[in-house]
Amino acid sequence: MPANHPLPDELALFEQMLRVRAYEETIVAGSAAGKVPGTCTSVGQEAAGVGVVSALRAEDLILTNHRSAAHLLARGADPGRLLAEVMGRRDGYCKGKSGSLHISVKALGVILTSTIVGGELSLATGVALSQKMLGRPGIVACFFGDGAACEGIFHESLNLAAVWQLPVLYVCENNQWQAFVHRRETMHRDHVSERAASYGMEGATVDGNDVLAVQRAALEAAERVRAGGRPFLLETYTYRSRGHFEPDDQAYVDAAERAAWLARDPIDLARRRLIESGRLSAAAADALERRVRDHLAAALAYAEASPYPDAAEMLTDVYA
Amino acid sequence: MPANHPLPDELALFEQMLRVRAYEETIVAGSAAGKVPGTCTSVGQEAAGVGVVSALRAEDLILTNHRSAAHLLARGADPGRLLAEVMGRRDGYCKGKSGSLHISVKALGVILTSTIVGGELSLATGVALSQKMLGRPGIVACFFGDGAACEGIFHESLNLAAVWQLPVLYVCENNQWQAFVHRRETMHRDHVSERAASYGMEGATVDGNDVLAVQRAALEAAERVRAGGRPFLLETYTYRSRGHFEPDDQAYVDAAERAAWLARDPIDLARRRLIESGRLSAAAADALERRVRDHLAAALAYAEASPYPDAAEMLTDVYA
Amino acid sequence: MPTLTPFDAVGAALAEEMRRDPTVLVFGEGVATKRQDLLAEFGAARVRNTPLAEGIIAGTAAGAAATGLRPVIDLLFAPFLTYAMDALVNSAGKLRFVSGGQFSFPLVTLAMTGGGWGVGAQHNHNLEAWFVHSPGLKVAMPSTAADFKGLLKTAIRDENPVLFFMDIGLLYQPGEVPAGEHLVPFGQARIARGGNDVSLVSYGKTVHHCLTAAETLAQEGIDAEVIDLRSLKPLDEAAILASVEKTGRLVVVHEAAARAGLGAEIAALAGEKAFARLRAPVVRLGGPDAPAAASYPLEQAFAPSAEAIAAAARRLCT
Amino acid sequence: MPTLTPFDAVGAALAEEMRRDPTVLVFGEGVATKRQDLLAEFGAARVRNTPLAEGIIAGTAAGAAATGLRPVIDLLFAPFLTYAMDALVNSAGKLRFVSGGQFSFPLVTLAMTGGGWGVGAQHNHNLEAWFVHSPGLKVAMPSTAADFKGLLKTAIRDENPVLFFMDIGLLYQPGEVPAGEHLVPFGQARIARGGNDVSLVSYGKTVHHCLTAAETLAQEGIDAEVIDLRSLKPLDEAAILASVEKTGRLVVVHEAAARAGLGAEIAALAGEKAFARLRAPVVRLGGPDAPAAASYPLEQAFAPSAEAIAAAARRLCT
Ligand SMILES: Cc1ncc(C[n+]2csc(CCOP(=O)(O)OP(=O)(O)O)c2C)c(N)n1
Ligand SMILES: Cc1ncc(C[n+]2csc(CCOP(=O)(O)OP(=O)(O)O)c2C)c(N)n1
Ligand SMILES: [Mg+2]
Ligand SMILES: [Mg+2]
Repeated sequence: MPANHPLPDELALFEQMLRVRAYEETIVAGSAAGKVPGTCTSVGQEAAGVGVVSALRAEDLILTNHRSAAHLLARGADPGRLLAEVMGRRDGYCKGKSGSLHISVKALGVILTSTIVGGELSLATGVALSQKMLGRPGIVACFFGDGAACEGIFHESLNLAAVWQLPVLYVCENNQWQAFVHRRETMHRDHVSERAASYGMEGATVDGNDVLAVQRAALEAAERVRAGGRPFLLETYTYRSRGHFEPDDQAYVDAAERAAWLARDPIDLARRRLIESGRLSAAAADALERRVRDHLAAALAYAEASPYPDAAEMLTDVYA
Repeated sequence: MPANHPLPDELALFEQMLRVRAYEETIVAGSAAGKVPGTCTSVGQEAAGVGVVSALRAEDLILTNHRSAAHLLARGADPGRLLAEVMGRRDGYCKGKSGSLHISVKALGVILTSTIVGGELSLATGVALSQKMLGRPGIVACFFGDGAACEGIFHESLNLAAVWQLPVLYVCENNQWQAFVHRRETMHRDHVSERAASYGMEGATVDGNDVLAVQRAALEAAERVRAGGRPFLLETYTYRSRGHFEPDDQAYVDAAERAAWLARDPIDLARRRLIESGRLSAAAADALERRVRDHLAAALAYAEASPYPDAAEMLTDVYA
Repeated sequence: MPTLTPFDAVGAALAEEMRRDPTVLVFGEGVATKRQDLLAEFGAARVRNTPLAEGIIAGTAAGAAATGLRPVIDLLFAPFLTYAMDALVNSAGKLRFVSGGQFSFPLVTLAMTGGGWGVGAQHNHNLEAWFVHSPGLKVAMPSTAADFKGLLKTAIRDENPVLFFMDIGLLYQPGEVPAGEHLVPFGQARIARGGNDVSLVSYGKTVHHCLTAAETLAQEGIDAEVIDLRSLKPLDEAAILASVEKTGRLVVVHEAAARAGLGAEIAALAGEKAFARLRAPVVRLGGPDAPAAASYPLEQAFAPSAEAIAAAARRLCT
Repeated sequence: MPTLTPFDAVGAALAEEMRRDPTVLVFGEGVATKRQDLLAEFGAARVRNTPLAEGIIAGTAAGAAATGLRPVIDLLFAPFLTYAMDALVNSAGKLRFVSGGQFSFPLVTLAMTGGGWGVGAQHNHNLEAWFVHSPGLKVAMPSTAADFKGLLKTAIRDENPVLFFMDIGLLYQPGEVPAGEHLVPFGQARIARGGNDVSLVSYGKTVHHCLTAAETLAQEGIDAEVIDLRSLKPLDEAAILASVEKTGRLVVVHEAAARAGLGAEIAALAGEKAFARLRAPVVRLGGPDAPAAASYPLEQAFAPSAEAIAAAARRLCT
């Protein structure tokens, strides 16, 4: 289990976000070169993912969705093994059986990446039930998108967690898009967190591009879940910068909306703040970025060196 | 199509409620005698059902759930053909193929009785889409229970109706119970109508045992749907007096809760009010009740005389 | 041996397993109301009513199973499984494989199936073949009170997701049930009646129809073997093939629709692996390719009758 | 003849039918974004994006179909159908019967299936057999660009709910497609290649694997007939049986899991109705009873290869 406490500070968060960005860019480049399968990248949502995960404790458990890189990396997953999994190689966290879209890492408390939209909401209540009934200390963080909030299972999951008083921190990364459909075409309200009240649950929305604000909001929300043994719905309001799935020309995206959000890139914001506050020089920031990139290059080499599983492997792990 | 306008007045509503009660008691007695299959009766919910249906127009369409007798009868369905259907006989509205739980009557605009909890919510949006796209005047009334409001399809249906601006009058008969589970075990809020806001929809709750109040609330709600072309969530707060399914000893029901609600029986309330206002004498009320009962006895005889369908019938109507 | 209805045999299996293993729990719509004895003994944390929401009931079971509990869920009637297919098929059935073996999913889903109550097509629909066709799941369907208990205990101890189908027509008919530890392993069919001339392979209620048919046939000098599959996945191929090797004739019987039903799988198996021994066409008897009738007498006609089974077997033998 | 990808053939079929019949409309998650040409021609009322909610997409289609519209819905990948099973099976499939014929349900559900993108088990799962086993539904799965168009047009005009499965591996491979009115009826298989020695019966992508196998076999003096089923429900029993009557040998091939798959139905049919003519065991080739692999090269191995088909046919013929 990773020791997520003491709490990662602004600099540590910045580095984590850089790592997520570098990881995604590695996939983007590899995918353009035909070496890596395309995925749903978390570019633009690094603060939302890293900020919340930084507020969790080692004993907490995570379920997430197809846009999970920030959660996995912030949790301490090794980029090399992640890339190996994305590429369906034997050294991936799931022996290459998941591919990019369903990665779990039991040792890190990552129970599920669901590529069925809503799958993470479906299982989260049960994971929390285990925590509660087996007397384990950790809470359950369940990450999902604004699109998933339209699925019936969202309703069923939140209602059950409220009624059974399960320790779930629901985190909706509202990134304005649901594949090729804008959020506005699918719901009348701007904020998913407003739905919490329907279930007698507390909810809040935070600027998902400000990593410190996210961390703060998540700490507070997690504390309420921990103390009250009750669910909480936190919405991180953010933006999916690179489109749905690599490659995506985003021809369908409103250019003004996109430009406005890109101007609030979470990594730029953090970097600027660190430099303005004097905690980091521009040169040191550049150096850090280079170091992270080098690390990722090594990770990619590791993944590429990993063989595909044997065909026979495809018939194992079906039954326990 | 029945002419539901001019609006049924207090006396007409009383008579309709008597008919529903007599119909259900016919089934209860027949079921105890082994002649009629047990069903989910609407005893105790006559005002909720009759009141709303009385506020609809002939061109409006209805979808309902397993507890549908009040809706069907108030809409003008013939008790004899209904009983024949409940008993699986050839002269039932569905040729005996539905049985008690899925009765539809196209000629009366009753599109569906769903015995899948939530099935009526699932189809209502589509029926309303037809009304809207084909330029038909009628709105769609969709009746469902507090239990159905826990199903994911409730969430999906209301959200879609709101986003697509579909003319659906959602009517939740909150009768406190969901088969053998009390509403309190399944939701934190007392009122399902509070959930309307989540979808950017209007909602309201009305005393479901006061037939005039229900009619008034339904008229207003239907008017908003009609005028705005937007959905509305009306909750009729009421009670399921006879248990879930015949027979049901209700051993699991809190006696005080039940007694309190029985003291507010909707038919007693209406009768008392009619007599107190001088619109009806006790003797006339008794005579009316007898007439309704006699009518039901004839209906039962009709149903019993109807033969079972041929076995060959069971292979027809599968495909169009 | 004590006599119990299958409904009570299920209760006994649940009670014994909950006593044995504190991680076993049961939940569903009305379970706590319906099984007051379990509630009294094991308390409200382990015997739970749920909201009316099959999707999250099954999803919760999957999540709990992956992390240390052994849930049994009651989804009532088989058609209601349609609301829980994602959790059962995409999650419980696939996530062990997809995780590379990191998680397992020991959960049991109870569902009533078959005709008997005259409640029509949205309550009566036999769906077991769907789950046999889906990876990572196991499927059981008992025909005797003893097997209701013994198979359910096995299901609860299994590390994998099990669909446990309960034939409504059998659920309240008492039968002998061994007290205490009684485990019926998966993948082992039961020879309900030995015979040499024709194999009648079935499961659930129609096993009894096969036995009745076998008696009729015996009076005509035809010696039918009746095989009760009990677990549909894993399937006891060896027992089926051994019987067909012996008799050379096969009638497969179930209440579910014949078209693309489990009978097709069994007929195909025999046609592939016992081809040389088959002396006559393999006959499938199953429900019609139509929604179930509501009228009680017509509903009964959905399941192949003893007469129809005897007639089919007779044709093969003459 | 113009050349189109199946994706565009589907677009052409939609456009033609929407032009012909103003009650046809199409909706789904991203349909309006993905089919900009349809949106431009027919407007936002008839080409709709939806919220991410498969259950209500399918339910809305059922309700609309019952009351005068002819919806086509796009549920994307077959595993997502698990969220829509109630609407498709309990409503669209049963409510005509249950209503005694008062309503009909002319709706088409599009779903992509099969391997080809390496996206793993929650996107790649072939479920067509579930729907063949369910009453009141029809099921189509084309293998050529022309049939994508012709079968879809037929599906849209059908008065019943149709599941229309689109093999991902074929969707972007161009083929000849007749312009304008081109209707392929349901229930009529296509003889993709005539032959006398062995029948290869298949649908979707593996039809092409069968054709490749047939070429290999031809060089060895084995004359294989390849049958492309095209519609799985109704099934062209006559074509299958006629071919088996002629060849006496049958290999059934599909990418879906072999266990309780459609191949079992076809093998059972042959074993029942062409028993006397069968000269060898009926062989089924299908996917393994396991979730689909994500690794691209391994995913490819899920569908029976031309080599495996040829080997199976060879064994039967020698
Ligand atoms: C049940 C299901 N339906 C549809 C899809 C296809 N799909 C994958 S991601 C996605 C959009 C999800 O939107 P959201 O939940 O907002 O997450 P985001 O991609 O924006 O992070 C869709 C439609 C799916 N994977 N699962
Ligand atoms: C999908 C589904 N799940 C469960 C059932 C079994 N069932 C029938 S009615 C009922 C309770 C419904 O409660 P509610 O919606 O409040 O309606 P009420 O019976 O109170 O009128 C249940 C659980 C069902 N018919 N369908
Ligand atoms: Mg989103
Ligand atoms: Mg209720």
